Amino acid sequence: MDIQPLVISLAKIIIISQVLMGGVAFMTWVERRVSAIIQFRLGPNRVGPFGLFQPIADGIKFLMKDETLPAGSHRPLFLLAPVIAFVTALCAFAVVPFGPIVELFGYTVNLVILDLDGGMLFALAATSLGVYGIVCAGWASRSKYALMGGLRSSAQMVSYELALGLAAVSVFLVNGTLRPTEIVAAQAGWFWNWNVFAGFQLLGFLLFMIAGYAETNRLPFDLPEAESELVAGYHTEYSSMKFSMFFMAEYIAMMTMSALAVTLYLGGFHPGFPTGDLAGWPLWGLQIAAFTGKVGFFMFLFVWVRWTLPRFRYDQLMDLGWKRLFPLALANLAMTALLVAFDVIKG
Amino acid sequence: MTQDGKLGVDWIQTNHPEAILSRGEYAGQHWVQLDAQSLVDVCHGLHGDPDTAYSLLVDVTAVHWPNDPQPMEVVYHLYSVEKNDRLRIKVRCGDEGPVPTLSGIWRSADWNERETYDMFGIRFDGHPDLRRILMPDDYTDFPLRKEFPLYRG
Amino acid sequence: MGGLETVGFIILTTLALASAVVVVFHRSPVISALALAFNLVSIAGFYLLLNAQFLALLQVIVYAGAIMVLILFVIMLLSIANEPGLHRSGFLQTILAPLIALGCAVAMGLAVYRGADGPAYVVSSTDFGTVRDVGTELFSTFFYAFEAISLLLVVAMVGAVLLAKRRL
Amino acid sequence: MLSFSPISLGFQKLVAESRLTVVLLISWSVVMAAGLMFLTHLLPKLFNRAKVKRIDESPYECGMKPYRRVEKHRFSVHFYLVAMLFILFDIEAAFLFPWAVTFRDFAADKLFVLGEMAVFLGILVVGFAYVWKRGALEWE
Amino acid sequence: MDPTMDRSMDATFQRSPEDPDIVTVNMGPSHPATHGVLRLVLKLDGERVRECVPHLGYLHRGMEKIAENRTYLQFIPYTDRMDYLSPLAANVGIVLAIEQLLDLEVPERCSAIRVICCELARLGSHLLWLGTHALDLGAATVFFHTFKDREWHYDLVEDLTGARLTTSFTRVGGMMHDVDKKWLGRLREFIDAMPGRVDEFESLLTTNGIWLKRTQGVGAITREDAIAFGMTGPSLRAAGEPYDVRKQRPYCGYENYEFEVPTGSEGDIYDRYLVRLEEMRQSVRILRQVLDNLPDGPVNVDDPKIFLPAKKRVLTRMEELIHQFMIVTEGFECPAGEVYHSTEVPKGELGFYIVSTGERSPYRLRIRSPSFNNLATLPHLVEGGLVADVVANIASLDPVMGEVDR
Repeated sequence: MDIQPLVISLAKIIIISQVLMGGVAFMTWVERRVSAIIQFRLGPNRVGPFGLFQPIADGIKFLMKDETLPAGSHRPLFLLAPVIAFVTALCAFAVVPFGPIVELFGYTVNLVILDLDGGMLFALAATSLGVYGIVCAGWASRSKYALMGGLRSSAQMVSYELALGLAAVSVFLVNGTLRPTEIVAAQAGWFWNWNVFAGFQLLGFLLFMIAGYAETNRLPFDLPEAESELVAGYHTEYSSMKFSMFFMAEYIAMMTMSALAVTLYLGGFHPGFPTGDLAGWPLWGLQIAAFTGKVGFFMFLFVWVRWTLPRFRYDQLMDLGWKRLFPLALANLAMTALLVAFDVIKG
Repeated sequence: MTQDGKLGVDWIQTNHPEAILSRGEYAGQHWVQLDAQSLVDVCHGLHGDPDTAYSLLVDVTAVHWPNDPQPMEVVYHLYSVEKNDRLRIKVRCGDEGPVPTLSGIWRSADWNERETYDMFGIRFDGHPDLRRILMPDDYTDFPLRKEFPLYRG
Repeated sequence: MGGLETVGFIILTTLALASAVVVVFHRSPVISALALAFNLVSIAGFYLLLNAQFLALLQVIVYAGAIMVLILFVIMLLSIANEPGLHRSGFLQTILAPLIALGCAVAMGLAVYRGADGPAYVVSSTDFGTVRDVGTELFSTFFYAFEAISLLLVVAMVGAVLLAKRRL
Repeated sequence: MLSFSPISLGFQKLVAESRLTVVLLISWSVVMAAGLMFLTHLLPKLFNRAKVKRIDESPYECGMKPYRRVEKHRFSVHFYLVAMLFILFDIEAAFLFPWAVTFRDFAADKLFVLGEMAVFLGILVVGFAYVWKRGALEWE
Repeated sequence: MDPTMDRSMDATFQRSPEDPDIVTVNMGPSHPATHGVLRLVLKLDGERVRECVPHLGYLHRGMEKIAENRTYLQFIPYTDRMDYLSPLAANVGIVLAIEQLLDLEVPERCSAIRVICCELARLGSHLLWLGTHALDLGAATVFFHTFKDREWHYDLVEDLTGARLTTSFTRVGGMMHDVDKKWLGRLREFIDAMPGRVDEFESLLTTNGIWLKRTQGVGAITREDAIAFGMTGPSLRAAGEPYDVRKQRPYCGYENYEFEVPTGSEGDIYDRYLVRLEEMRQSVRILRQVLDNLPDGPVNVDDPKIFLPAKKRVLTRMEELIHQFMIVTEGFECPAGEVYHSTEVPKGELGFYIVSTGERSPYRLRIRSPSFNNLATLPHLVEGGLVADVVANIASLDPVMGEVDR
């Protein structure tokens, strides 16, 4: 059998996962530096230039921490939980196209790990499995704080998953496909071809972003780990790299959410203007840069919001999810369906 | 100099003269010592009568006079928000009380009486939840009594 | 390719059977539930093997991602581990469960036996198993079934609220 | 054994490729996660001399011994309701995906299919309204 | 005894039978949001708090007992450790009580400096309260903003007293030392900047939708209940009762300064927040008036039996040396009698009830702490509410455990 495509796939997987891990490390630095700027502080600036090596130092620290396993905890599940969270977060990113099909070293490489027909569903499925990591962590710790945090967190995640999925359905309706590469292809050219404009999806985009914030447990929806009441929620009992893996999963999920938003609404890797005669590596270099730039902007937004807003109360958060976002997403879908039916939105 | 508490003491003198055991004044602050039996009645009046309206029970505490026949002196500080007047009421009791609780009139008496019990061992009759508040539950001594040594050793 | 598919089939079968055994025999209900979730995911693998991508993904989203979460919630919320009597099965259960299992096995065996003689299902188009294929069928051929589903869902909704409200 | 009729080799290849990619993806992620878990298990053992004390391993309850074991507690039934509603609307969403994708394909019957979905969603919205009205969405 | 042994929990539960639907959570003493070592046992029915039982005493140091064995002067440093967020205010409180017992008048300049101490302490305390309150509701940035200014405030306190926390700046009949012009200039810089800073905090929170959702209508208490619970300070004023010791019974010449006593109407967390913010502005206003009209003249009373003589004279003259020796080693005698004197500290009414039998140390010294009484309302505020509001309520009451437990 032909082994070559598999080797290319494996190479893509390894490179992308490493880039994501690097992104996580970089984001922890960005988070701390940006929060420091917002708060008139300096932030990490000792380890390496501008403190850039701080994440490495943190990584080493995490690896060297003593391993504590709470007494009475369910060992296998306790150890499995961070793995589940980490793996599902990593898998969800696989369907995001970060560049076009390129010729590289004489091979044709599609710059997406998984070009599935139901690609968006794959991302949703991976996210929905991410709940298990949290539920298991909460339950296996055998601590009230962890269990309550885990329950809250998973209830929150499933609630916002609905709004997230429903908001995305409108995009599928506009583009008539679930395949991310096709969704991106439909948004080529000028930025007014992006779904957020051409597809009349501004509301959907906002809903998607809000639900995305809740889905990744970021402020103002960071209830599951609201340290003021539940100490640290489902990862109260976790330490060392096991804690860090939840942490990494959160950052990867943030990146996935940003990348999905960019893919669905903001033209994916298309820079937003016709690229004209550009071809070959300058073209896809530009496109990857555009993708990275857009995702980077949303990552910055995540950080900015976190250090600016207070946090919702749990009932308010559930209210927002079920009574605001969900009906709004339905209304948005109905509106989009009408626009598509009467050919206001062209396919 | 302000004459704090004169209003209250006079009110008691008019309405419950039999309850007053003694009265006094220092630095413009009047105090009155009441009979423990009539304490609740008098306080009801002081609290409810619009002429006095001592709506705020500022503090409850006690002083231990070990050589007296009635060694415990419970001290209440009242304040009338409307009249801007402070009144000090004292009640004498035996080593462990009892003194009737005032928590039915002022809810602030709840924790303050608990603290007084905790520190002096004075029991407050009718208190809803007379437990130790500052010291551990299994503590046996009453630290603010005079016989409690500062250094044990 | 056939060889690789067989290998995949064998691995998936092993995983599915092993997790099913854990579901039945593990003492802890939480582990059983998690094993069931794993079982459902491996069944999604079968769908993938059969080229039914969409079904596979839905299997994961709906069964593993939603229904098993509910079951886990119930187990964790109500701490069934401590409810006495839940580990003991009633008379009806001991009799009926094997019977139903046997019935299912016979029915499936029959289906396989009959199907073995007939022609294999011929995939009709390159679209087979994709979202588009499912959608086209669903919204034309199975129109009534589709509408009936919404009624079913509403009934379930009402039932859930009524049941929960009794405790609220 | 199982037999499939390949329609076009290209299609078959693509599908097989993506199926194997899924396997590769999951395996690699698990390998990475497991590797990290292993390292964090191994490294402290090699380098740290201090022993983990028993008190470190007690479940966190703000410095107190847990009053009752956590399994003895029952948590709010509301979580159950949320999960149940989530299932139902998740199934609804599962029907929306194929509908959204195929909507344009029914070129002539577009309005019919739109009506079809309107009825489907309409019934569900009635259900949702009922749920809302009954206060099942109030986080009491 | 095992320190984590939990007898009080059992005691709590004997009072109400177990119900498997009620989750019992122990919150504190080692919890990130209980502002020190407050411990609450919460019985939760889902997210609702059915019962809240505070357990105190983790910071109980027996100050009242200690006072009986110290001279009056020796007790001043202990007041630093009561409300450790505003030690200057407590310093002023204790000396005023002792001075009333002695019937001692201090010079005007001394009173003015004491007002500076009180208001500076109020600003510092409220800055910390605002930061931690916002942090408890997830707004971490406000915390850092207020702490930046609090650092400035601490620098001022350090320059004034030589210590950031253990200030012990007051003396009976005077102050540790006079303030100098340079420091007053720095203080003026601080108070000139403060109103703008307060506006900035407000712009971060006051109109923020999430902040309003978390605070408005939450933890409300009526004026009558607040008085019945013995609540004082900003929390009482937020409930609509303009009781402020500075206005009702002025001390240190507060009657000479113009300032308003802000009140709320709902008595909820939002009103407490607004009242404290306004208090910060009023503090600045008072400080400005003090700086503008700081009287000249001596700071300390001229009474060698009570106030330490100047160091230079101690080293050169016999009589002063003896006075110094007597005051330091044996203290001074107070006339037999009893006084209750209270001041308005940032948390509310801080009262000292001193019973003297004519000795060199008080026969009985009672500390009426505002935090203790304010905290007593906590079960009333949180029961029936949501568990997330417990933290918001604790933060809005602004208790300091050093003062609660004493």
